[in-house]
Amino acid sequence: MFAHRPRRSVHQVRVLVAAALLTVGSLTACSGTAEEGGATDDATLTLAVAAPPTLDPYKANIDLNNIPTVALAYAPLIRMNADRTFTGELAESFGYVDRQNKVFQLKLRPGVTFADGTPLDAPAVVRSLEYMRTVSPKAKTWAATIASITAPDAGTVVVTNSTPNPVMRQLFSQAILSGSVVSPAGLTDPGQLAQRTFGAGPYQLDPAGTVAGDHYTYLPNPRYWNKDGQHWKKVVVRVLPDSNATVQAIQAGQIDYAALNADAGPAVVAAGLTHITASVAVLGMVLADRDGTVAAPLRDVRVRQALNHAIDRATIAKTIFGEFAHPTSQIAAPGFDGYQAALDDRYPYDPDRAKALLAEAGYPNGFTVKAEAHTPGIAAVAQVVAGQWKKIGVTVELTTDTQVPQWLEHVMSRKFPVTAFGYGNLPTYLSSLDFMRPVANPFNPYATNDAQLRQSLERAVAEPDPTTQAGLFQQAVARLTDLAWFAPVVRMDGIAVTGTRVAPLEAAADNGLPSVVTVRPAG
Amino acid sequence: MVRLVLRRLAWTGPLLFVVSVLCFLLISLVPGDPARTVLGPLAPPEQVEALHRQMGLDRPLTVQYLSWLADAVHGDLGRSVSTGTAVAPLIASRLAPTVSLILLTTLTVGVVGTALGVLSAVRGGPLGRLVDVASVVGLAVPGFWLALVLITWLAVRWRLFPATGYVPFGESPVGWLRSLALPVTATSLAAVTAVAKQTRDAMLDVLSRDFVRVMQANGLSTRSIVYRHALRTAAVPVVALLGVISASLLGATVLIENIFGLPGLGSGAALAAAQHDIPVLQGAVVCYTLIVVAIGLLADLAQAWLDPRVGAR
Amino acid sequence: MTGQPLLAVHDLVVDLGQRRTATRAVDRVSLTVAAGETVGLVGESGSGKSTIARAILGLTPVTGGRIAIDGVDVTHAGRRQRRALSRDVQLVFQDPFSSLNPARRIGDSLVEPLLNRRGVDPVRRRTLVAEALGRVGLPAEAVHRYPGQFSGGQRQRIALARALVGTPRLLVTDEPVSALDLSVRAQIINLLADLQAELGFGHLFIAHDLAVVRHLSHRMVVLHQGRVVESGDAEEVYRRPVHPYTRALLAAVPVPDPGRARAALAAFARQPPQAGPVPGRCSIS
Amino acid sequence: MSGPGPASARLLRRPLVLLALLWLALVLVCALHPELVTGRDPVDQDLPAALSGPSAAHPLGTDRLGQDLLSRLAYGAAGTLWGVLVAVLTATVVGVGLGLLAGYLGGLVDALVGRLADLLFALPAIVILLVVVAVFPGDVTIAMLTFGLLLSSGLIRVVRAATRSTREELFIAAARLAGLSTPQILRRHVLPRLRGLVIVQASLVAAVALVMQASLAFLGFGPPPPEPSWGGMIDEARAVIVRHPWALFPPGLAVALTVLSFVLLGDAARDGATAAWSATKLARRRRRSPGAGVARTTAPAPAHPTGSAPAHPLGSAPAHPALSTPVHPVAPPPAGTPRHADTLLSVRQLSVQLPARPGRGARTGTTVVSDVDLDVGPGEIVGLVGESGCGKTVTALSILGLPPGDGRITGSCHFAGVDLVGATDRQWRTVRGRRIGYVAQDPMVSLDPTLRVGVQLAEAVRRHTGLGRRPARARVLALLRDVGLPAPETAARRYPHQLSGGMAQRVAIAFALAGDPDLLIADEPTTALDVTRQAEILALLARTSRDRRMAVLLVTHDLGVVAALCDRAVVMYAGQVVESCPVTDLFARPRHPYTRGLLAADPHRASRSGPLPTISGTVPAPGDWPTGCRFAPRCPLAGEPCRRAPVPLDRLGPGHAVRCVRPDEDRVAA
Repeated sequence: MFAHRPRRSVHQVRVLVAAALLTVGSLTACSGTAEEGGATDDATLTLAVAAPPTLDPYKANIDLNNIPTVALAYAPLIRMNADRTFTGELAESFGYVDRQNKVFQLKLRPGVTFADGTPLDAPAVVRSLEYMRTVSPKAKTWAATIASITAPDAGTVVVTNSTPNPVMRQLFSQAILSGSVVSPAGLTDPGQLAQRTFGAGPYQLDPAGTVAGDHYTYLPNPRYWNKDGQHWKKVVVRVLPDSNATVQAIQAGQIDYAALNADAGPAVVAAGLTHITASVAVLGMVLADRDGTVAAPLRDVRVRQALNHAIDRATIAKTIFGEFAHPTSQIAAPGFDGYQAALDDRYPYDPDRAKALLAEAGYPNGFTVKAEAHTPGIAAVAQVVAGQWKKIGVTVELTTDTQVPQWLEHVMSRKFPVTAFGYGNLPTYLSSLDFMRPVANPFNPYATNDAQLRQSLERAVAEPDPTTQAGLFQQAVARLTDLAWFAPVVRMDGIAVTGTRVAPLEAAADNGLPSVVTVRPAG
Repeated sequence: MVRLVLRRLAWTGPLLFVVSVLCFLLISLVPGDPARTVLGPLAPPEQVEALHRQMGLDRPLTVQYLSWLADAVHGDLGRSVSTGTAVAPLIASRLAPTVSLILLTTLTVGVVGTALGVLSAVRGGPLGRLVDVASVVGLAVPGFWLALVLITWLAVRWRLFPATGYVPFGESPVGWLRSLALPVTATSLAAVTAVAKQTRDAMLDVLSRDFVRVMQANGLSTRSIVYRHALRTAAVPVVALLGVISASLLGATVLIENIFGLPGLGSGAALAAAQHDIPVLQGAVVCYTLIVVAIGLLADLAQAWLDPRVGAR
Repeated sequence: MTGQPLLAVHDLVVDLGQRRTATRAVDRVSLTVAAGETVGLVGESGSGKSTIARAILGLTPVTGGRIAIDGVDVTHAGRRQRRALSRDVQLVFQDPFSSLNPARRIGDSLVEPLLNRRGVDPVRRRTLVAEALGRVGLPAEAVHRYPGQFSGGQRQRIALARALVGTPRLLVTDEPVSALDLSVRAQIINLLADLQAELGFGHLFIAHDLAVVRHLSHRMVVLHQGRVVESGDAEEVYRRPVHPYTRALLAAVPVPDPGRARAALAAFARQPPQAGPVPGRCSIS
Repeated sequence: MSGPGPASARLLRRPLVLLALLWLALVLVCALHPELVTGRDPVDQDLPAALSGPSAAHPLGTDRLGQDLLSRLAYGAAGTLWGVLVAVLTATVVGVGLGLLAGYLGGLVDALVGRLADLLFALPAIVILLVVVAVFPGDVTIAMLTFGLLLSSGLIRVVRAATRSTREELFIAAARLAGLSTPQILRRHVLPRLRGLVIVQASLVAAVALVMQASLAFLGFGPPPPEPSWGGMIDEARAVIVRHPWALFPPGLAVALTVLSFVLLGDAARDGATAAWSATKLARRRRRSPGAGVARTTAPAPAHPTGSAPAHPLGSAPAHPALSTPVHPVAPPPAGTPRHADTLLSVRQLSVQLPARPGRGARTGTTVVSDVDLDVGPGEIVGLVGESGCGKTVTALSILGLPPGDGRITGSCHFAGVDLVGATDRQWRTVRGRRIGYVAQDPMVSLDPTLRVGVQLAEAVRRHTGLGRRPARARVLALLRDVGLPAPETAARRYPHQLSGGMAQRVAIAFALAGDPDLLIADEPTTALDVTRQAEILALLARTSRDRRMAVLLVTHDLGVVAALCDRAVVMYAGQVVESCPVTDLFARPRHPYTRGLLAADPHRASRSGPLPTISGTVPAPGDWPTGCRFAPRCPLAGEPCRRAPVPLDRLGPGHAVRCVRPDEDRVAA
């Protein structure tokens, strides 16, 4: 990424941080009373994102830059709540109608129209979702199982999967951005989706108040079905690439709300700003060349485990992220099905053990390995890890990329046996699609295969009972962690920072940050 | 003087052509696919391929350039590949902050720099030494570094000025001035000292010329000699320097607009470069070049007005 | 003065400036200089006298006419021929301050005419330079010094030494004494006369001061607006000018004699000479 | 006037230059052997000490990974210097090469190169660089190569201009006439002259390149993170700016100090390289107009894309001398003979001492005029005669209270009842222009080049007469008619550069006459003119003096001019008056050997045959004056008494005074 400095935002590199899980509904609207000062009037909410957002809800990757703008203009079919339960938004009711997690049915809320006045009915939803299947970056992975989308009647949509897919609820929620419904008017020429909004959300883009790449102005959608969900007369989304600038702007009262990454945390604390946090992503290293294609030592599981033991996670968490990260050895996050608390400390910091394991594997003097990192946020972690590995004799030749295409090219080139990663917290099924299948992708470039792992996953996917299913996913994650395909370092927080003109946000446990549509004026 | 203007303008066309060709070539060297950039790293290759074709990127480079050129001649600079909006209005919407920044900085530099230079030339002593020192120190302090320091203290600690953002003049002239105060300060420090130094040297040079002595000897007032006669002559090289400075400010604006979050041409160009948005970048470069030409023309005219010998050449 | 003259300029025409805005600086000027002879070229600024010098030396392109040195046509001599010619023809400029590179030692400047000459080794060069300096009355150790360390008169001596170090057969001097103080001027004038007597070169002497020209020259050519208006024996022209312009020129020069000078000035004030172009050429040879 | 050798030695003694050198040496050591400066590895992480301020373990503190800032600065120096080197080399090679080519060859090449320079200048450098770093990520060399290329436009222009002006120099023509080939001329004459200029430009390029490199690294296009770079460090500091602003300063100061050192050194090196040039320039100016000679000469400021003028050495910042009123000591009681009652101007014992200016050519407190006595009666034309350097112009300007440099005037100078030595500004206001007018030598530079003639004259008229705009204009036209301009209206609309020399001098005289003065001081008013123009101006001066009953003090070196115009003459030699007498006496009965020598050497008076009588030797420079008779070393009559002690100015008879031990020994000089 260019001059809008990639730095501190893991998201900018579109690392699929499925961050903002919404807390919705229960909060009653309450129009703010005046408070003097500030650059804008009280009925205006100004928020900052780190990079220019993609306005097309389906082309948008799940990152913090896109979530606010999509959420403002597009209502999802299903809303995921803070406690990871689901309530209907544009769909009144929904659920699997078979026992294999294959057929998913949605009953639409009657009488809802898009902002442009078109009625929101089943054919419109089908058309919108079909568009999603063609353009969404997730279509080929997470939505690949979808075989057909039909509209038996004006109020019903049925999605049929060819193989079991247990995460249809998430998929059609605001969390994954695939459940946003686009008006047929917008789909006649999808190109306009990049410049205007065609949703049924609480706000709509005001092109006159917008300079692409710098700021985007949203005005209330007069046809929004839920009047209680509109708290502002105007919402301005400003692009502020630098998190320090954002912190400073919030301090100076120019920005009311921003979702920042953990590494901005110490600055937020130092500035004394009101904030809440939620775990959003795992950062660490991908020990990618598990077959030893270019780095023979990595074929030995003991070597990979040694590398895990050599990481002083607690110190990294504290130094780089302050209180905004937790050491972990697994890629699953609490609140998600595959998570087991015990796995967080699967590989305690133990350099001696690491050395011993290396010696056992035949590398008593260590070895040298090439590694790749991108964006300063992740690169900082990679740098520290490299420094710590050096102590057990493993020398890392670190290449740091600054641009997405370059990163992608490097990662997929299979020239780097080790890469750094950041990955948003997701249901284990979704992350398994990226991490655990023998399909080459940025998190498994060498397409490593493990039969046992695949078996656990296949069983889990088809399991209709949530508890049994979670147990199976936990097995998979445990297997993955034992294999040490990764060297996760920390689970980091996202930080929602608010200025004085908005009401304090409600802490959202560890389930992601509240959506921007829930931000209300200070009362 | 008319010939001067015509000569400049005649050169503008070829200049724009060469500049745009050069940029086009350079940009085409940038690795990666704009279609990929638009769709994101995880988009499937077929999609990327389709968009690639749709954007006309599969055509030969010369064809791409010529079609751009044909449209550009008619004032159509194409559409942004990342947002799909027309480039010309996009650039127009970003022009105001940049032009404001350049104008205010040039004004500040011209007024403050010249005043300091004249004062130090006439008064000499400590002030003269100060200008000498400042001119070197000013050059040495990187503007972007100064900007960071200014933000940290003046905007964040003491809250004297906004740390970021731009208020259009039409919305609030005071807000406009406040929003530009720190950026202008950061960009003008080096230039102020350079202009002060140049003014001082030019003034000292002019003041040692025969005509100044003749005027003194024939009893003209010191004030008139300094401000009416000497300054006018000394202003010629100063104006030339100011022209160069304002033109070079365009470079500084990229950094400063980024740091201060100004929605200007510089941050737009940087953004476009990041997104591989060739039409926007091309448009920005054309716009930049036009501004440089305009500044050069203004500087020439000012010099010709100040010194008739310049215009006669 | 037997046979062909050392320098023969015939119908020389020189236009200066760009093609469209060119002005005729020299208009069909003819003159000759024989070996051992000094010919004075007189005129006011803009009369074309310096242009003639530059044309002879190839510093200015010639529009028309012919310049021959020793019978050889050098009107359009190429670079190589010019370089060979530098052996035979040398020029001394008016300004002794800018005709020597201030950043180079005297020795460096003086050696230049010998640099590209075959058969002159460095030792011989040093000897020649020292000889040349001695000839103009400067000590040999002057080679180590910079022009800035010399007075105007000394610098003009150095310039003379440089011109003569390669023993040219024709010396062109462009106002060599007009920038000098009176007391020094006489020294240089005498030096020029002495050197010519010693070395026997032909000398085209360009000046605006008729008295100086008369003193040094055998013959005199008076230029006005690029044309020769009068030429002849120097003393003769000075004493009995025929052309009105020559007369006006002579009348305009204040003579250091209060009586004559005042009378001349009074006469001048009553009737200034015509300023327009001179009709026709009334050169008397 | 010293050669380059001593000049460079002098530079080293300047403390700031020394400091700059030391700093750059330190940076260079860091670049080559950083381990000598710091024992720490730049990527060693001391996590517990992250973001700490200066301490014993970390002299400059740490960054957020606990890496040692001093170590990172030291190890970052190599990349920084390398980038600067690449940019400087590129800019210099391209700039000097193309500039030389364009300047020396001219014509089509010049036009093409000029266009190229325009193009390079018009390109938005940073956008181009952003594209370049996108094409070659992390490659500092190529980025700086490109930047050097872009920056070369400034060098091209400067070198081209300098080459052009050098090519016009006579010594280039002389070298060509000496048979040197073009490469020889370039090597021997042009390149050395460019040296100073190129050094300054290169130092500026270095400074700008360093800042640009830091900017790029700051934007994230420097060497990738583990590798230290100064701009990257500022970027890293920016990331923690809220928590730990201190981290901003070590890299910021390193950049600033290095840039500062480049500029200072470039400046100093320029001064060293151009010492010989400046010396000559100084001398040249001095000769033409002694007043300007002692003033600072300023190098032309090269235009530069980054918009910085060349900096001058620190610590030399004189006010312009002309504008600060010199402090005069209390004038000693007037010596010599009492003044005539009808004397308009009476100068007694006037001495002028120039202050010491180290390194500026003039010696410590040089006396340039000593004990000048001079009288001018109403309507009288007095010639002040002498060769260059004798002090005649200094005397004339000192009468007007405007000695060159910060000259200190002693003695007295009574004009219409006021002693001008020590006159207040208020008194001067009633004298300059209104009672005394002044005409300078070169008319082309004695008028403000930027204003129309009429406007300038009107200003003087209004200032002196208090007339309104319209009457002033009428008076201007009258003045122009008075000085013999046939079409005053046309002339008034002209700019000075549109006038011929003779016309310009007439305008200059009109300017001096604007206040209807009683005395006109004319400093070599005809020297720059052709003889016919000279005669016109002399006639004009004579007529004006007669018509207005205006006295004229005419400074000249030309005895003919004195003869034509003056009633009396005052001959100066080496800062003194050596003879003062009516003009008729001067030519008929000169008493001083110098006067006689001058007259004899004049070819107008000499006979055609035989050599001219000469005065041997040269005029001694101020400061080298002998203690006895200053003419003694050149005087054919000088004896022991002449050399022993200063010789007084003796009055021989009415109106004739001479400074000679034996003025009556009439020997034939010729």
